[in-house]
Amino acid sequence: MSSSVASLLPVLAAAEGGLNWQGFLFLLFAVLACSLAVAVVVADNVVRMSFYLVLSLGSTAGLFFLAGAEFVGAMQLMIYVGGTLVLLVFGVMLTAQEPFVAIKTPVRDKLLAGLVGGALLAVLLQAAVSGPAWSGSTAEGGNAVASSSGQPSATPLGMALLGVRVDGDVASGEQSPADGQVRSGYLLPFEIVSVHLLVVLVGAAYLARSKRRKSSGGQGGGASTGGMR
Amino acid sequence: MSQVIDDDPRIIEFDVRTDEMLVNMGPQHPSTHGVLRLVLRTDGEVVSEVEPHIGYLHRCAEKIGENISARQFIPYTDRMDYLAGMNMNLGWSLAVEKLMRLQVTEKARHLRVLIAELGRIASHLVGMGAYGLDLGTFSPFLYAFREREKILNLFEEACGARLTYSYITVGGLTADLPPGWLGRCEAFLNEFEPIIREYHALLTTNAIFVKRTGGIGVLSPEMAINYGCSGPVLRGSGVDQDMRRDGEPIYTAMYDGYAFEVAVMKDGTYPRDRAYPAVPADAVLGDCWHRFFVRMLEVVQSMELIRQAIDRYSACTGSLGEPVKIAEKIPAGDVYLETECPKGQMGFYLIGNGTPKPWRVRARSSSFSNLSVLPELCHGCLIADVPAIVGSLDIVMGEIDR
Amino acid sequence: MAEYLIQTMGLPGWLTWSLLAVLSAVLILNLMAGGALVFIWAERKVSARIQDRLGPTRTGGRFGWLQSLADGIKLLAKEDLMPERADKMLFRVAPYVSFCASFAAFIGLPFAFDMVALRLNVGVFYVVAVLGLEVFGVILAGYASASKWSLFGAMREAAQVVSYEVPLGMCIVVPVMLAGTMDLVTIAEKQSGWFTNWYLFHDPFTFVVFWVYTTCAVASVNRAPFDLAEAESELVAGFHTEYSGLRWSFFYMAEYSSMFLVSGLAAILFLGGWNGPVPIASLLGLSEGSGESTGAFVRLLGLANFLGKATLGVLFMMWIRWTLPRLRIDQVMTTCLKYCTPIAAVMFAGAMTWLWVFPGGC
Amino acid sequence: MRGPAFVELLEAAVPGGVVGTNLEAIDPWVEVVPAAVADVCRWLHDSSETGFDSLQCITAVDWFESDPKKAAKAGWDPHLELVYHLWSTRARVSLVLKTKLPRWKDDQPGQPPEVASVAGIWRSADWHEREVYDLSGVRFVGHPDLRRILCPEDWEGFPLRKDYEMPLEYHGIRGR
Amino acid sequence: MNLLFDPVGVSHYLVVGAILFTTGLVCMVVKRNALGVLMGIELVLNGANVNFVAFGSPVLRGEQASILGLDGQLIALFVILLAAAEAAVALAITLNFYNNYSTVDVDRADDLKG
Repeated sequence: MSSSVASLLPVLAAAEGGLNWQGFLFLLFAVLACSLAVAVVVADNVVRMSFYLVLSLGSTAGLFFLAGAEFVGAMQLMIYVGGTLVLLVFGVMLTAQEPFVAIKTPVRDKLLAGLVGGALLAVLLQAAVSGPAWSGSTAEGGNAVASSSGQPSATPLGMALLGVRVDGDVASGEQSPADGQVRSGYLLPFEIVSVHLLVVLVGAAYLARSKRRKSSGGQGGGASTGGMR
Repeated sequence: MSQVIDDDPRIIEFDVRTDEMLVNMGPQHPSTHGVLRLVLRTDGEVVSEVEPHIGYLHRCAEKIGENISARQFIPYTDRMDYLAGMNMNLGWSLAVEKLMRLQVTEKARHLRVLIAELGRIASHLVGMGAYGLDLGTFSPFLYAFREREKILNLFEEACGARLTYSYITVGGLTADLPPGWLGRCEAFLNEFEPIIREYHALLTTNAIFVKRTGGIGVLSPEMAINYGCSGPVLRGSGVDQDMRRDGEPIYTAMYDGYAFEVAVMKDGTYPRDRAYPAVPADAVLGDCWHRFFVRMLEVVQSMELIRQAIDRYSACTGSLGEPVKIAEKIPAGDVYLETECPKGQMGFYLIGNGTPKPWRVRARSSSFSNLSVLPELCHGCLIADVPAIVGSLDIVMGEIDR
Repeated sequence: MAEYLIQTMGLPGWLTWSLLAVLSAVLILNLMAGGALVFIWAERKVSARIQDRLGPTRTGGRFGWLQSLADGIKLLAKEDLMPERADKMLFRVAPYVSFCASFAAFIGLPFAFDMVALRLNVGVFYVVAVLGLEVFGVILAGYASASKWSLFGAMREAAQVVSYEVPLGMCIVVPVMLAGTMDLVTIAEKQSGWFTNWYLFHDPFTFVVFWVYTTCAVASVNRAPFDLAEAESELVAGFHTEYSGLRWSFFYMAEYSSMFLVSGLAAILFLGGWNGPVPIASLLGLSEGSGESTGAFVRLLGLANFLGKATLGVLFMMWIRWTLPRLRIDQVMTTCLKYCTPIAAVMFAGAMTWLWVFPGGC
Repeated sequence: MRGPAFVELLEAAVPGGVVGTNLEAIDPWVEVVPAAVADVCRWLHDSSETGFDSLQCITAVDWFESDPKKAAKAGWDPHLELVYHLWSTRARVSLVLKTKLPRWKDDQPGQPPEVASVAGIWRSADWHEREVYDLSGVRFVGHPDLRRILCPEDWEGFPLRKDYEMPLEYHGIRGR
Repeated sequence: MNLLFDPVGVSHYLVVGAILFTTGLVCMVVKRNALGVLMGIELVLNGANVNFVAFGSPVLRGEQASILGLDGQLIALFVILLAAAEAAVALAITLNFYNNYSTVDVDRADDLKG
């Protein structure tokens, strides 16, 4: 029975020890992410586009989980899917009137874009496939999540954001923490991003304000509740 | 972005140009109390204009009235304000009696007071319960109906019907009370009295309830009078007017000798301010909270009137008197009489021409006028306030559409 | 368990993994569906008792405990209506999006020691993130229905849920900070022992945080008094106005599952998870690891504890729902932005300070 | 202020407006000419002596007898009568105002007679006048929004007229 | 090498990233709706993120991952955050544009054309 299933799915059958569940999940998420991304391009209706985009980004989060980047995956779900897209849907609703829901693109443009995109894709795929062997030890790939679930993955990230690299000694083995020039923390980028976010929030709220009305000042406004995230 | 209301802090300033939307609230909608249809012009959540459309329950009552005798019209009055049929019976009976220059016996008079005030409680209980429903809390509705059922049981014992009574009629009442009824009525009052405190805890003083009703739909006294509002809607705006005290002699004579205080805010306090919850800081005179509170006070007031009526009725020795014949001729002439029904002043205008059938019957409905003020109250409110305001007007479509 | 299957039964690895995956999925699915049935029945009984009624009394014996099953069958048999102008595809998909989000969140929720479909390092974060996706189904439903009432409901839900995620997240960070991990299993383990070890009683700040969390959780799963998305007296039925039959019941199931989910999360984060108020097992000298049968007993005890706490949370939500009137949308936003968020922030700082002043607990 | 003194006051305020009174009836009434309705009402509302700040009811009475034998004995010519019931919340007194209109404008059946609207004086008149227009067929000139209120907007005829006949069929629904 | 028969590795992720990137790019070019362009940008960033995560993943790269360490995940995090910020600003611009022109068609935003 196993052989019949395996013969249908050569990708998975090839993996050592029969069907590799991680491979299967990867395939599932990858196919979902890519096909839904294509659906975003093909769809005409903005709301449908955003729906496909949500699913595509969600599948990508699944890929992140598989790659052992659980925190990034959860972050992707939370911020990208939960936040950004709700914002986007707000935008769609606010601007979606019948004629604007679907603005058609000429077929000529689509063909051209398809050609250029196809060429680019070919180049990128070539680079992806024909590059050096990226993987170190493929044998461990099998039970990746199981192996990584022992130690918390979020703690080093959090420490790194605070400027302390706990993975430093793992990386450079015998290197002493003293010549930490190789790996510094991310405190500065973290702060920059924080301030950036704040500025962006204020800026977005300011931009979205209608300037035609004489303003009584003071009040924040409705759109900023959406941008508050 | 149809209008900007600067001084209202509830209105969020619009940052994005939005489009107006016409929304149909009703005639099939959970909170329009029957078949009222409101066309809302909204900008997001803010309502800029409300237009009521009525007539879905029009049953040609006035035309029917021209083709049947005056006493035969009694059941049709039941079906106007079907939540307070007794009071409608009373209004029509008194109007016909006024035209016929008829006076009922003393015993019938006290029984009428007793029944009418019970009917008022029953109606206000629905108004209160349904108001809770409008604001999204379901339980008070059932608590209210539990007590209303007891009143309906009493009515059923007295006249055999639970909704359309036709009990009070021209010339008196159709039947006397069954034995033991007064005791049961008193028992009900004793049971009911402590329950009112529960209602106050669940609704009147509930923080969310006050937030939802205080300062919402403020109706100024001038506007209330100008729109012909009456009943708790008028008194909720602080206008001291109650037909039981200020009406025509034939009606006020009914309450002759009864002690009661009109439930209206005078000098910043209600007559019962000491025993019952104080007015919260959020409430403004004329808002939904006050309209609701006036109804709650009237329930207490009616209970006192009922207690007095029970005493007086049981002290009466005479007979109840006989109602007029079904096809009794009514004299020529025209009369207009307004009575204080639970929803407001219900007026009946009738023209007789010497035959049993009136030449013209006109019912001036209190809910009709009370509803007509709705567009004014809903100016610039939020969608969630529309049910709150409609509910505080306590309308009955049967009475509006007739 | 996987090792056990592979080694003793000789099953191939892929079959084992798929079997286990299907088993967990079926368990969670059954828990959601069964839990929803039980909670719907409980809601009817609770509301009935609150309102001096009896509730269902006939279907399935004296207590009407088969009522929700009968309702389910009725819903299955109902005509499936779809508005003519609806976006057909999105209209069909929307209930499943909501349901799947709810379902996916359960994957990370531990029910007792080691009883978790997938133990994640970032469990708490994952659960909250996925739960937040439920709103997307609601927005889609509101948009796709081509009804203005639905659209109103969807917009309200979006604004509300997105806003309440902020204080909710802040509240969750406090126990995460105390435990030093985002792994739900570890967080619960750290609260073992007597009930005084629960994070609820850790310090005064966490006590307040728990109540802020409760408020925000009720708001984020759209229960009264924050049920503005379906406010039946204002918006007919809000986002699910146009839904009927099975599709509608998916929304319903998603609602009850997320209620259970946030209650379970509260139980784990603040109420000691599967650790009972009195450590019966450890008083008896038992532990999860001690022997086959006693270990199973301890785990079952933990499961009962957890389910009991989560159910209490759900019952609490029901109690609120049948007592309080509904807030208005601007008041809901005010509650979130002007009260919950600042309080949560201050309590977060307070808890942090407490941890600094009393490093070993007090 | 009740009784003849009040009528004199009214006559002085709106000369030629009052055409008849009946102070002995159960509800005493004052009859005014249709052209003076607006002026009289304005005075009644504004004047501090009277201050009828509330309009309770407007009724249209169709005085018409389709049976010629009865019509001969009726003692009145066919006409339409508008009855205004006013109320003063301050003085707590009521007033009945009547005015007589022709049944049809220019005696052309189907053309509602016209009278000035009082909706600008009392807002309650707004809906009451709409109802009178809807059911009895009186056109109130100057009304902000004179549409049918109880009947559907495409309804034909005025149901409270004595010679009204129910349509045979309305949108496929049998009428009679 | 044969992608189809190898166990999941970095190359697989790179393929997915490439496809997402290209579709995003095509989406940006093709869509006339400003929000569609925005979605294309999100896809492009997401495709880049896949690459970052893949290169920094200890699961996929074994001990080689330590060359990149946490940097892959951290950069991915920053990208996500900045994408959110970018979306907020872009949406604000779109709304502002919509306020003034009543359309979200980017081809109509040609006021600066000489």
